[in-house]
Parts: sequence; C-alpha cells; structure tokens
Amino acid sequence: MRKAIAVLFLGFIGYYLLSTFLLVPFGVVRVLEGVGLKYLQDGLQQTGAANLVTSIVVNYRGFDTLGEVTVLFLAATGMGALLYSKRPTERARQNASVIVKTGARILFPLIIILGAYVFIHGHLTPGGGFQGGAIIASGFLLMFMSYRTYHVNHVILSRVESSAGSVFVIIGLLGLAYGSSFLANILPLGTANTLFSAGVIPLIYVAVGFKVGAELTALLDTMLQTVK
Amino acid sequence: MYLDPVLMIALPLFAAFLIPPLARISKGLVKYVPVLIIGFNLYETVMLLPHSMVKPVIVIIAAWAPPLGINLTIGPLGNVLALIISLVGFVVAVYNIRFVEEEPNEKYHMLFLLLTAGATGMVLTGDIFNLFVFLEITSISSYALTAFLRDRDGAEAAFKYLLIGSMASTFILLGIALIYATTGTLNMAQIAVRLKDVDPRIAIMALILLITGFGIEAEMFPLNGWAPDAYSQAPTPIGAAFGGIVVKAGVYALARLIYTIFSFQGIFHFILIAGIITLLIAEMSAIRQKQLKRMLAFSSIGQMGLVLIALGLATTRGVEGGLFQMFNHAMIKPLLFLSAGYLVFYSGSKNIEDMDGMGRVKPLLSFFFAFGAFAILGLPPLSGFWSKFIILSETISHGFIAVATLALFGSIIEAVYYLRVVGRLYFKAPHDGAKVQYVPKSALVAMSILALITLVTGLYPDLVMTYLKPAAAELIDKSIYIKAVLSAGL
Amino acid sequence: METIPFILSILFGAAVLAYLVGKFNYILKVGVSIVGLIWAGWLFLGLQGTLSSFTFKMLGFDIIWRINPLSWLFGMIIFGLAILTAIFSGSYMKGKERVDFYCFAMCITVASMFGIVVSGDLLSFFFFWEIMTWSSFLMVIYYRYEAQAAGLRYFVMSMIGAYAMLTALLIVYAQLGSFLFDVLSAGWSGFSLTLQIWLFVLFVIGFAVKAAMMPLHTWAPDAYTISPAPFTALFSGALSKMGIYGLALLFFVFGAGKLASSVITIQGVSLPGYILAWFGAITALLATFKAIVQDDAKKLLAYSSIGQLGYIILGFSLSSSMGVTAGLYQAVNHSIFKGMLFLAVGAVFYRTGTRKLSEMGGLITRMPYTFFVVLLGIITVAGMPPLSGFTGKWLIYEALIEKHLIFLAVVAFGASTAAFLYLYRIIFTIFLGQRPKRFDEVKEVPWMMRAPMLILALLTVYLGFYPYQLLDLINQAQVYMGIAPFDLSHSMLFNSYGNVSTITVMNIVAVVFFIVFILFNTLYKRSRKVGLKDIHTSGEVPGEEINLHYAVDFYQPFARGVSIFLKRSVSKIYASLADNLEGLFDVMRYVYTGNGQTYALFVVIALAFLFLVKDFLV
Amino acid sequence: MIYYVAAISLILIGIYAVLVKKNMIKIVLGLTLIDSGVNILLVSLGYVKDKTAPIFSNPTLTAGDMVDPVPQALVLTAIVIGVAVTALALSIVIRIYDHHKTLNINKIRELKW
Repeated sequence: MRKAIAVLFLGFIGYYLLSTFLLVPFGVVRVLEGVGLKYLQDGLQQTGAANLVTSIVVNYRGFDTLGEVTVLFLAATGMGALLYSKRPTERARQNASVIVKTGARILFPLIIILGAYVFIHGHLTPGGGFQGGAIIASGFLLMFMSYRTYHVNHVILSRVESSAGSVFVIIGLLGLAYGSSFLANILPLGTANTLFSAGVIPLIYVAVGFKVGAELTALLDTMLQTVK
Repeated sequence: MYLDPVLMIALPLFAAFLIPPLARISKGLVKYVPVLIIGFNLYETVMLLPHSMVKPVIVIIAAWAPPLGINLTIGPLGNVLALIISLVGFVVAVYNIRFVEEEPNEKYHMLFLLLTAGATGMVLTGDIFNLFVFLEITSISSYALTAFLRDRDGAEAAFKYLLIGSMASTFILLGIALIYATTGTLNMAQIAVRLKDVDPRIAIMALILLITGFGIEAEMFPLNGWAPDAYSQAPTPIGAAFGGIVVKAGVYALARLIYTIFSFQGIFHFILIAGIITLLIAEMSAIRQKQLKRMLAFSSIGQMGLVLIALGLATTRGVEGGLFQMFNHAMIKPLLFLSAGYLVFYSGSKNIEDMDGMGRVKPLLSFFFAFGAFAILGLPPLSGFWSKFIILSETISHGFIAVATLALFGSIIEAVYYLRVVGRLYFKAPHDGAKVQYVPKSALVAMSILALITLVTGLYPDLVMTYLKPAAAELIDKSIYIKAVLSAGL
Repeated sequence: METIPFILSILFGAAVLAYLVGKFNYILKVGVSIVGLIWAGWLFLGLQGTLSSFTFKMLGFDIIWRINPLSWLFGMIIFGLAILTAIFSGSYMKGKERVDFYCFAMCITVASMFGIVVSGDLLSFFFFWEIMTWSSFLMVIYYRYEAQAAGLRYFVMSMIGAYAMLTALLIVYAQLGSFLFDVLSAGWSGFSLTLQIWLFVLFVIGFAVKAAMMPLHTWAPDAYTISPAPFTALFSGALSKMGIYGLALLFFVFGAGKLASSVITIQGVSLPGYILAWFGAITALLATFKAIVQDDAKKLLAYSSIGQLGYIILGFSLSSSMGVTAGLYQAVNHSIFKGMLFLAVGAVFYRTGTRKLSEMGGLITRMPYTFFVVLLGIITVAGMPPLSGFTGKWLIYEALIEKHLIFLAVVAFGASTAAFLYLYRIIFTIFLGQRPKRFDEVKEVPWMMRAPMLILALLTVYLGFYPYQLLDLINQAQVYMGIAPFDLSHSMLFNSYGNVSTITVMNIVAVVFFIVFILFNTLYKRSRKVGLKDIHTSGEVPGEEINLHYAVDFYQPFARGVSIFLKRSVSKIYASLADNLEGLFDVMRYVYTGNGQTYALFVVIALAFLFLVKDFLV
Repeated sequence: MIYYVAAISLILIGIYAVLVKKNMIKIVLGLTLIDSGVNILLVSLGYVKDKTAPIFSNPTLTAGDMVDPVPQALVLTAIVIGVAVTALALSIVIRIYDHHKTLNINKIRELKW
C-alpha cells in the first residue's frame, strides 16, 4: 500500500521534475551575463589562483566555505554530544591480516603526504582543503581498520580542529582589519601558477585541510568507540 | 555606533571554534560565552536599526561587490528579524546558564551558539546559496540539540526531524539549481531582476521546490510532522529556540522568496489557505494533548499558521501584522516554554495532569506561564492582542471573512486548552511528589525580560511597529531591496 | 493632564499598587483600592455635562475617549457600585486568602468597564471589553477548587461573544476605514441590507453574552454563584450592564435603529427589535421559572438577574421613547437592587457560611439590618410601589401597551408575577420561620458591610419618592441618542394613558403600612413560638438528623408544573456540542501518526500536489 | 540529458528508500542517494560541451574554453553538508538502536498523535 502510494507520487514528481529540467538545455552556455562567466574572465587576475573552483570556494564565496567548515564542525560536535558516554565502550574490532597491516603501515605516511599535497596545492591543481582533509581521514580509517588498538589522541584532534577553525576566522578578521572587508585578501597575489600565489587562499585551504582531516578522523573515532 | 555587521556571524563561529580549548581550561566559563556573544549580536542589531531603517546596509564580504561575492543585506526586515533572533537567543542563553547540567554541556552551548549564528546568517545574507548553507547550520545544530538529552525519546524525534529536514534541503538545492541554471547568478536581488525574463514554467517549479523546502522549516501543514516531536523532546530552552529562532528564520526565507525574489500572485492564495489549514489542524491537535510541551508545540504551529495567513494577504498592513505576530510569538512562546520547562522539572512529569497545583508550589513560574498563556490568546493589554487584531482586520478587509472566522474559531479552541492548563496550575491540589527547590535566578531573569517586553509592547505597540513598517514596506516594494543591493555593486 | 486618561491611570495604578503592597499589609491593599476607586469616582463625577474628550493615534488607528450623557450615566452606575462593593469587601475579605489578587482583579475590572463607557471608537471599546472579560474571569475563578468549570465556561462564552463582536467591528472597519463611532453612525445607513442584518446579529451576540440573554446565558448562574459575594454584586450590577450599554450603542449610536425604516415593522417596532424583544421577554419568563426552583441563594438571585436583564432588553428593543426610558431606568435600578441583594446574601453567607436556603431561617432577629435591606430589595424587584422598582416596571408595561404588543406585555407581566414566588422564598427561608440551633449565636455583620447595603437600600427609597432626577439624567442621555425625551415634570410622569405621581403613591403606601404595622404588632403579642421539630408525626418525635426544614422542596408542585420548560437545558446542549467537537478534534490529531516515514510521505504528497496545481500559483 | 534522467532517477530512488524501507540504515542510505542525485544534477547543469575544467594550468587556455565553475563550487559545499548530515543521522541511529534495540522504523513510535 505504502509502496504503491510512494511509487505513484514519486512518478508524479519525477515526471514534473524531468519535464522542467528538460526545458533547461544541456551542455550549452545558457546565461551570457552570469557570474560564472565573469569568474572565468576575471578570476585569474582578481585572485591569482589558477584553479578557479578554488578561487570561488575560498575567495569569492569564502563565506560559504566558512559556513561549510562550520557544518562539518557541527557534525563532529553533534556526534560527540550524541554519542557521549562517561566510559566509552570499545567495539570488538578484529585484527586485520598481516598483509593489510603491513600495507597500511607503509601506505599511511604516503596517504598523509598525498593529502597534504592536495590541500597545499588547492589553488593550482584540482583539489583543496576538503579533498585533502578527506584523504588524510581515509588514511586514519585505514589504520583503524587494520589495527585493533589503534587510537588517536582526542585532545590533539580537538586542538587541531579549534585552531584551524580559528585561523580561518582570524584570517577573515585580519581582512576586515587591514583590508576592506571580512575575508578580504590582504596578501600580495604573486604570479599565478606558483605555490606562493593567490594571497590568502592557500593559507585558508591549509587551515581547512587540517580542520577537515581532524574532524573526519574524529567522526570515525567517535563512531568506533561507542558502537557495541 | 556599530561594528562591522559581519561580526554578528564571524564572532559566534569563532567563539564556537574556541569553546573546546576553553572548556579544557575551565568548564564553568563556557556557559557564559553564548551570553556574551549573543549579547554582542543584540547590541549590534539594536545599533544597526537607525541605519537600516533609512537604507539597507550592504556588507561586502571578501572585497567582492555583489553579485560577484556574497554580501550581507541588512534591510529593515533582516535587521528586525536578526534583532528578534538575538533577543530570544540572549534570553535563552541566560536561561541556559543554570539549566543544562547534563554532560557534555560545553557541546550543548556550542551547538546553541551555532544555532543562533545560523539563523542570524539566514536572515542577513543576500545570497541564496549562502542562505542554504546557513539553513543547514541551523538545522544540523537543531538535529543534534533535539537528541541532546539521553533520558528521552529525543533521538527518535531528531531522526524524524532529520529525515524531513534533509528532504527539505534536497528540494531547496534543486530549486537553487534551477534558478542558477536560468539566471546565472545566486545573488537574490539579481535573481529577482533576471527572473522576469525566465520561462515561467521553470520559475514556478523553482518556487514550488523552494517553498516546500522552506515550508518545512516554517511549519506549514502538512510539512510539519517533525515539529511536535522535536519541540517536545528537545531540552526546554531548545524548544523555546525552535519557536523563537528557527521557525522565524524559515518564515523569513519564505517571505523573501514569495515577495522579493519571485513575483507570482497565485502563490499568495496558496500561502493563505495553507496558513488557515495549518492553524486549524494544529489547534485541533493541541486540545487533546496530554503532554504540556507537546501542546505548546502544536500551539506554536498554530501561531505560525496565523503568520502565514498574514503573509498570504500580500498587503502592507497584513505583512506588518504578520511581522508583529512573529515578534510577539518569538517573545511569548519562549516564555511559555521556559516556564513550562521548570514546571515539568519540578512536577517530575511531562503530563499536563501532573501539573496540578503548581501555582501553589511555584507561584512565580506559574504566573509566568499564565501570563504567557494570556498573551498568546491575544488578551489586551498584552502584545498578542495587537498582532491578532491587525491580521484579522486585514483578512476581513480583503473579504476573507470565512478565513477570519475560522481563525477566531481556532483562537477559541486555543483559549480552552490554555485555560485548562492554567486552571490545573492554580485550582487543583498539588501532588506530594513535587520537588520544592528554588528556581535559579538566571531563569527568572530570562522569563522576566520576555514578560516585560510582552507587556510594554502591548501597552505601546507603536514602539515595535515603527520598525516593522519599513520592514513590511521592504517586502511589499521589492525595488527598495533590489536597488540597494545592486547599487552597491557599482 | 486630561481627566479621562488620568482616571484610567489611577485605576490601573491602584490595581498594580494593591497587588504589590498586598504582600505586606491587609489594610494597605484594601485601602489603596478603595481610595483609588473613590478618587477616580470623584473625578468622574465632575465630568457630568462636560464633553471632555481625549484623542490619540495607536498603530495608525484613531482612538477617542470621551464623555457623553449616556456614558456618564453608565459610568456612575459602575463607580457607585464599585465603591460600595469595595468598602463591603474591605470587611468581607478580611482573613481570606489572596486578597491582593482580589483587589487587583477588582480594580482592573472597574478600570476596563470605565474604559468601555468612555470609548468613542470600536477599537478601544473592544480592547477594554476583552480586559473586562479576563479580569472578571479572574474573579470568577477566585475560589480555586470549585470554580474551574464555571470559569472556563464563562470565558469561552465570553470569547465567542467577543469574537462575534470583533468580526462585526472589523467588517465595519473594512467598509468605512475607521473605528470611530461617529463615522459608523454616519455610515451605517450606507450599508446594504444583508450587511446591516449580519452586523446587527453579530453585535447582538457579542452584547447578549455579557447581558446573559437566553440562550447565551448559561455561563451566568454558575459564574455568579461561584465568584466572591461582593464581586457578584458588581458582576450582576455593573458588568452585565455593559451588555446593555452595548445594545444602547448599537441601536441608537451606531444606527442599527435605522434598520427599522428599511425592514418590516411590526406595530411600529422594527423586525430585529421585535425579535430581540421576544428574546428579552422569554429570557425574563424562563429565568424567573428557573429562579423559583433554586435552593442556592446566589443562584436564585443569578437567575433573577438574568430575568431582570431580559426586561431591560425588552425595553430597549422597542426603540420608543418610553421603552428606552424604561430600559435605562430599569438598568440603573437593577444595579441598585441586585447590588444590595447580592451584598445582603453575601453578608448572610459571611455569618452563616452557607448559601443553601434550606439550611437557614429565622435570622430576622439576629441580622435585622440585613433583613431590612433584603425586604426593601425584594419590594423593589417585584416592582411594587412605593419603591423605585415600581416606576421601572410601570414604564415597561406602559411602553408595551403603547405599542399594542399585548402578548409581550402578558409574558412580561406573567414573569413579573412569578417573580414574587422566588422573592418570597428568599426572604422567608432566610429570615423568617424557625431558626436552626446552630445559628443562634449569629451576629449582625460589621458596619463596614452594613453601610454599603444600607446606602443602596436608602437609594431605592429615595428613587421611589423622586425618580425625576434620575429620569432627568436619562432624558439627557436620550437626547444624545437621538430619541425624544420622556415627558415628565417635577413629580409627575406623563403619558397618554394617564399620569402617575410618585409622591401620592408613597403617601398612600405609608398610611397603609402604618395601619398594618399597628395591627400586626397587636396580634403578634398573642402568637406562640413553635420550634422546628415541634410537630407530631404519628406520635413519633423526629430525630435530629431528619431535615424537616420548610425550605426543602419549597415549591415542589410548581417545579413539577414548569418542569416542561426546565427539562431541556441549553447548557446541556452546549456541553454535548463541545464534547462532540472535541471528539472530532481528537480524530484530527491522528494525522500525526508518529511515523517519520509517513511525515516524509506527506512532504512528497504536498510537493506532488503543488506540482499538479502549479498553473494556479502563477 | 541522460545526466538529468540519471540524477533525477537517483533522487527518486533515494526518496523511495526513505519512504518505504523499514531499516533505518537503509533510510540514511536513501538520504545519501538523494544527495548524490542532486550533486550530479548540479554538476551537469554547469557542463558545457567540449570544454575543460576551470583551471588555468597552461597558458594557452582562455576563459572561453572552460565550463562554468560555480556549480562545482556549490557541489563541493553540498557534498560536505551531505557528509555532515549523514554522520549525524548515523549517530542518531546508533542512539536509537541503543535505546530500542531495533532498526525497524515502524517499531519506533513512542511519539505520536
């Protein structure tokens, strides 16, 4: 019964959604005056970042990203609050095989380095703080899965989270103090396509990278600790 | 003299990031952080009022003028709502000082701070995707806070809320996608300008998707299934914050959509009808509730129904009434929730029938509850009277006499269930099990602030109305908003 | 400072102050409220004949507070009664709990009633009307435990009435763009006939609830019974008059009376007025029947009050010069005698602790002053010469006969006659007959309570002699309302059916009274006193536990006779209606099934629905 | 166009799971499906035929050669939000499981009417 109703109404919605989206032509430039085009035209000169997605994420729409970081922070905090217990119960994890363990030990530093690379070069190549952070967290996930007793230090994670988040806001506030507005760029843009370019973008992305890495790791750790 | 308004969002986030280290230094200090930060927000919003009333204050972020960058647009409407949110947030934060003993309470304060910051961001931002991001901040902190207490069915309520909330964000994203695909911009003012040239078949779909999404936050029937559960299971101050903060932001988004961004006329009738249905169903459901906070939750939905009616009228006076109702509801419903919280605590039960005789045991608390009940019923000289009066007057002026009659019918139902509770508080013999403890001073201060505001605005409604008039004008005449934003870009 | 807002602030200030200082000292809080009321009343007295007005704007609405002869008349009823009851309460409430609350609600009620009569616009009228509703509600629920159901019923009925009125006045605003009475009276005739009828019905519902007109009276008996005695006097005497005041406004200031010209008239009375007159007459009759079978003294008086208000409505709805005079006169009069009767019953309750008629008796020697007050009171209610009630009743009959409304006159006369039954009951069972032993030590009430009752009693005597001053005031009000003043000279009431000189009537009565008094006194000396159990039932002496009080089943045969009228209680119909509605609401809330998936499904359905109707949303 | 169909199908499948599946973990998976669908839709809206990623990695590229970067930036944000919601949803499910010892959503109806 419920299935039938669900299918019926979803069919309805699907039909209307599709017929509407089909009115939007696919694969062509639709709006000539759109902000997207402006970013493409002026982005490189204005922000100095070769990767325009990064310049949008961190600079033009940096406020969104601050919100985004906050959302992730919220999720970590929320999980911490929800799964809080005075004496965390350890889940009976199985030790992985020797191959996995050894592989993990070798791969772990490499993964971390890759993650760091991705977020440090966020303004030059595809990638950025979020991606790099996710890679770092995946490294920790690998370690969690391989070693039964692998632990991360909560205090350190939390400190990294807090300080990285604060750095983001402080950079923004410095923009307010020394520049024209919150999150405004206060550093020289440098030449595009070099590591030290694009003003504050790399700084913010490094902070985001640390923060995301720490937060995702904390998420994993929280869930592992309380599941019985 | 005001500081850069972006601090109203940046500071709470900053403080939230810093709370974990602070908590390690001193746990006792954390609970004062929200009071301080939201107090600052309150100061900012008050100081901004004279400026925003004259002309919307545009705050540029990251040095990019709109539409390139994100900007905060603090018009009269946004400012008034930010004021409401900060005020409720401040009061609830004061109340929180002694309320939350459960661990990990530094996380609780952090989440609450972010909830307020998110809602403030929602009403201030001028960018539709940024609005979405702040909506998510608000709702994610709400999910977490709903499930915060362990001894209740909070998790269940939170799951329902999350389920529906995620669907809301899906629809909103789809709507934003449609808008971006056709207008090529995310700035609300520019969208409003460009939507004129967009195929109305697409625009109406975008509007429907967005309305459904924000309607969930604004508790529109039948999208409000989450509300009674979440209100009643969340810690009491959070129930108050839902009524005073989250819903207000949702309604703001709704109003911004239908008035400023889109210009479809038929949608107003839909909002009007949705409003009256919401009101009636909520009041009918409330009358047979056994739990006090659940009853308050339904009542809150009913009040939002009244606001929706006012917004659906699409007249200056109607919108003024609706905003006034929002203001009143934001003052009164927290008052009811906060007093109910301690009533529940001292009687040791959530059920209405166990509230017997609390008027004897806790006279001041019961007084605040009764005061709030009278105010929300719209009895003069309390503030609820004026907003109800204006809304009904405007409804009848536009020929919707049936709607007004039904709304009045709802009010009578409301009177019955509120007075039943008030009657129980004062007219039944108290149970033995009632705990006799002192209510913390901070809670009493919080409730007194709200009660005082309710009384003063009731006696002198023009005090608030002076500021609501430009806000309503901003909604009705969208060119004010659009011109202010786009001229900042030049 | 302007006088009117100053009086209002005195009253509200007294309320708050009484509440605040109430925590410390009993005399202080009662003193504050009494002084506040007297001060305000004194200032108000000085406003007679002036056309003082005060205007300001609130939320863009014009607000006007003003005094005119009509409002001055009603204002004096309020203040007179309020001051007397406040003094009475000073002694009555001593030692009771929550006196601060009592004083607060009392002052607020008076302030709101004052606000109602000085309102020159519908907005402030409604504003004060609502304040009056909740403040009197606070009084009704003063006795915590028993009062909840009665209080809730009172409040809900009042809300229904108030909201009917609100709808009407908002429609007026929608039509005219102003809440001012003046604008309304100018604009009323421009409304379409249907609209006029709707507005009329809505306003009448609003006012009739407060005036306890059948079938909207069901709150009154319980609410009157349950509220503290001094307040009941104010409730019945002044608060219910606000409904009458509203009707007066509706007919003669708003211009609903003009409806007469455009609708069918019956014997010179417009159809709405005619229907209303029947409502009034039936209210008078049925309430009297109800009153007769009551055993609770206050309930009896409550029904009596409903009946008397029926008379007043009857007078008003005729819209003739004499009818309105009769209505207004009876309104003032009713305030006086119902005030004194309720106070007297309160005084008896104060000393005996019971309101049950079947438990009292023979108190005449213990409480002679109270007896005297009740005696004068019932004579007034009955409308017998020489006291003030006579003039009122006489005017009503004359007005009915003048319009050739014979049936109405018969009904009204029947009700009046039947009223003797309950009036006799109340004085006989309380004060005459044998006294139960436990009341042997009962003392008369203190002077602070005696004085207000006596003042009211003397007022009825005075008005019996000289109704002219009051009639003169009423005439001024009538001129303001646009009705030809009633023809009177210094001691004569003129009309087409003959003239009455109250002085002559008074003289005759005095002589008759004197003769009867002497006769009675000489005969009384030879009578023998009989105890309550001093009877023989087949040789058995009835034990202590058997209640042989003569007031048990006092009017049993009569009750059987009229049971056909009393069987179908309107309040039962309302109760079952309310129950059924609640049952319906209960079904509605099952929409919230508790299943998160169902809620999600609702969202999907809503979205699909919106998609479906999207063409209407453009 | 096929992207539209695929994305909308993903959304619908996700909603279907949310509406019909009894296991709460599956419902949460449904939510992530919805998220993915929306993200794909967003990205495909920004796609322009024969154009490349918006990165000036070599000097020959000009603005005309690139796809719209804004949807990509939005998707980045949307993904992170999706992750956050999923994480929170899972922790709520853990709490519910601790309390009720079941994952069947029909059995968890303490709050109703």
